[in-house]
Amino acid sequence: MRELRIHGRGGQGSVTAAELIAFAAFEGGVYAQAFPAFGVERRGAPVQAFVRFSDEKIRLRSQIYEPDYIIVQDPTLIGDVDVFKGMKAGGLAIVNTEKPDFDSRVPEGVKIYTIDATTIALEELGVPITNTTLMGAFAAATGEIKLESLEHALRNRFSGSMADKNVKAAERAYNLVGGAA
Amino acid sequence: MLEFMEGSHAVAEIVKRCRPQVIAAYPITPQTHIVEDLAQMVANCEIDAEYITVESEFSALSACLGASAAGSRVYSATTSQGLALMFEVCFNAAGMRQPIVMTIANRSLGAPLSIWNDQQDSISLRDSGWLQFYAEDNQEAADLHMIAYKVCEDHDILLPAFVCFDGFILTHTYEPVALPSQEEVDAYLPAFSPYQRLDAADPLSLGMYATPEYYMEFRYEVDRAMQRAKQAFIKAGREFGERFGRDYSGLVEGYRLEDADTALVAMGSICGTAKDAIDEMREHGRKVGLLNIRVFRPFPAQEIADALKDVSTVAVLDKNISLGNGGAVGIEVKTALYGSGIPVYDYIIALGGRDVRKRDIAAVVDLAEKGEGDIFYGLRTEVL
Amino acid sequence: MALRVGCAAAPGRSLENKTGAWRVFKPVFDPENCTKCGMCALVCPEGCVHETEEGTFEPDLDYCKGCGLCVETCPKKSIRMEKEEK
Amino acid sequence: MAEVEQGCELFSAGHRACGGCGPALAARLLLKATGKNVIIAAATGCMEVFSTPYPETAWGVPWIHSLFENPAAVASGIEAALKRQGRTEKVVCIGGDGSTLDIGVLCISGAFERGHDITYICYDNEAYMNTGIQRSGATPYGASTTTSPVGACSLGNPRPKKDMPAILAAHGAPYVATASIAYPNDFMKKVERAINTPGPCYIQVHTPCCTGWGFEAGETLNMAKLAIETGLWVNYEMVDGVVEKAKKVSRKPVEEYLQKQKRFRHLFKPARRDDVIAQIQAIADANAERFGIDIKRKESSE
Repeated sequence: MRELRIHGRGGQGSVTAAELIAFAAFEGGVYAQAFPAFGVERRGAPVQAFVRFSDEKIRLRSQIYEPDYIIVQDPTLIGDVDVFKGMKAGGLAIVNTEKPDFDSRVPEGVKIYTIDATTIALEELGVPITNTTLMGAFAAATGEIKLESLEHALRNRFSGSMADKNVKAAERAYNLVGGAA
Repeated sequence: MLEFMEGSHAVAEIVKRCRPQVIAAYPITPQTHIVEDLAQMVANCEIDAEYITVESEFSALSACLGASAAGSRVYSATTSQGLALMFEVCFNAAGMRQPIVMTIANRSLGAPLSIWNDQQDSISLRDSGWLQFYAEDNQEAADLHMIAYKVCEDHDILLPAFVCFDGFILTHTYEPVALPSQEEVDAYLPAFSPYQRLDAADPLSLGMYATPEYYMEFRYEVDRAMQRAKQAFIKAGREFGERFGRDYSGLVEGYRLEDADTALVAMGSICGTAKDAIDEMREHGRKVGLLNIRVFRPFPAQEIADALKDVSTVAVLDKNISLGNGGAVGIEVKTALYGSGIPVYDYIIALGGRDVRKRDIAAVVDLAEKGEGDIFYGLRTEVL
Repeated sequence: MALRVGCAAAPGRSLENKTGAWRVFKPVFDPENCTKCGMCALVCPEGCVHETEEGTFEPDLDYCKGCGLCVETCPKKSIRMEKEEK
Repeated sequence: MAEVEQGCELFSAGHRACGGCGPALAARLLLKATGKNVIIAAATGCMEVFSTPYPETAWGVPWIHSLFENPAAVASGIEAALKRQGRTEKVVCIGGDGSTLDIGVLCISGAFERGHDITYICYDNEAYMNTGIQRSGATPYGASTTTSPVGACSLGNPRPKKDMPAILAAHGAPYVATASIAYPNDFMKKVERAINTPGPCYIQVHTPCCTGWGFEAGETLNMAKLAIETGLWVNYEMVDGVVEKAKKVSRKPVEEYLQKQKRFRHLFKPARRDDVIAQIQAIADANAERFGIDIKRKESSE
């Protein structure tokens, strides 16, 4: 079983990201589970969402403390929250930042992928909502979900031009990170 | 066929396929997604039902009672404070023998205010005359609604039921669920056939008051119907298994109990985490098993005694507390095992949404095997 | 008698309870003076004042509680209360 | 114009109301007006207790009792079910003033706001009679009850009646009326109008209680009539929130009404309380002004 923890802020779509990543994984033939850190957080407050991937039925219901993967939706979170807490050695972190020279308290053995998802989201969607962009990066970095499954998940959630734009944002991130991976 | 969806949506989908004619509900976290989904289905004409946007939970259940008495299949959902506000109607609906099915998205009760999960709400209504079923996962949560209608509407039963599933932990979790088609649900659950109904063509007075000459006998009859509900559940659960391949003929369900020395006893989603923890403990040679109480009312005392007769230690995980006397499930399991000589230790755990990890389950087993129990597990003593 | 599920009963069962025994005074109707207006029957809380074949009215003493509302209501004062001989 | 069909009483004799019971008469008249095609949702209260000790029901139409404060919600469910089933019965709630003006307001407000096609009848006997004459929101100013008793520092109930008809009219109820058992045909006509008006309708019917108010059983209707003749009770109809008809009277002084009831005895004995009587007279005067009911003001010397 592999585990993903998504760090974001209220309103950035972290819960939707967890749901869509899990849906894409399920579409790809994996048993998946997605759930939010249940809270009363309002817009702007740090939030978490979780995804598990397994080849068997998932029974475990605890939150995720030792993730294989993390996604950090907002670089300002790194000062607020210990986003790397408990990460497994060999884990992967996808961090939205415009500073490719990103440097922080990264644990030993954790591989970092940085991507300027905010700029991509602004260019493709016109709003700084980075969740779908980061899904593309996650797909490329981890291989847990296929790009076509992700596209299917996005088209299932969004319709019309919104779907096209989100797919495009995810693809751009996928190609960028895929090139780096 | 498995589909990937939120627990609340799975429940709403299956409720839709159970064809209630009247839905009355009041929004409360974490039940909201269920009733929002149903309201949308009504708005889309996907379901042939009246959705009454009542002004309180008290009225939600009162409206369900009226609609049920008028001969319609009804549905509601609530949790926590909302269920507490329904307290009076709960007793009334059971005494009036209305087969209402209501989802409980289990949540703690204030004070202090908490929106998070435990099972204090439904367990506090254990004496109200409602059947109580607890789901371990979202598949079971969906399936138990069909079984609940079937059992409740049986003319030998005629009692209401709570289908309980853990708030947030299940309601807000997305996972794969297999939902029977409308045709399959219809074949399993025929149209509602009321035992009696308010009808100008055949008038009757329903819900009269009883003097001391009659009251006890009415209560006796409700209790007898409760007792009969055990067999009705087993039958409905078996038929469900035959049709859909998921067997629910057990009021309780054992996991790796056959050769277990220590048995955990629990209800709801914590059983999933416990099963994973048990597998790990088994890898280290620890003979641990689990008894999942699926049906808490009627209480399967004999089934529990039979299932646990060969273990040497029992550890009950109680997501509730009967303040002043420990956890409600623990108290009842002790009663069920009275005279067996098997020690039963109770652990008040995970109140108000405190997360439970595999290592917590293992720690409880350690405590029980050391003979330390009847405690709050995981108290943060540093804040006391 | 088996209890009926839901504390339910068929209509009219209250007729088994003969409330006439509650009475101290009974109404005595004078058909000679009656204008057949029917007010006595209309206002009886028991609904136990019935029209006769002649169109006048008489109480069903099985149920009459002797309240005297009919006496007070009768515009012709053709009903009077009388101490009941039991 | 009494239309008594022998053997067709839908509210049977044998019920256990006090002799001379105003609410029992209201129940009888109600069913005369509705006929058989009705479902009644009743509140806990005096009427429920005197008419349905198991198994001796007085009700000849479908009747349901659940709780004290919920008949409007129960009726909402019944109405929804009937709609779904394509049935035609009218849905009528009946509750006392305690149930209606106090504990049940939430459910009534919800049902009226949602616009269910129900008629709510409040039989107003101006206190909690079932439990032993405690004050309610409908108890009139100055009345002594067991929870607003007269004492060294109390002159009885310190507040005037709550204006429930106005509250429900403010919900947008298409038809709101007051009635009195002193005028049975008027009450029955109003019931017929209410049940045939789509949407939530309300009738508050004044039903004196000889036991609770302290007068002789035979005086029930006289007391109801005096309440109207003094202006302390006004019979009126409101259509879409506008008062259309109010019964005009040649008003009598309120003390003619007050002095006949034990609940107001402290206003006359041991010493006459002209100040309080004047306050009650002012309530009647305000009613008369508000509803324009005066035909000709009588002199108070009578």
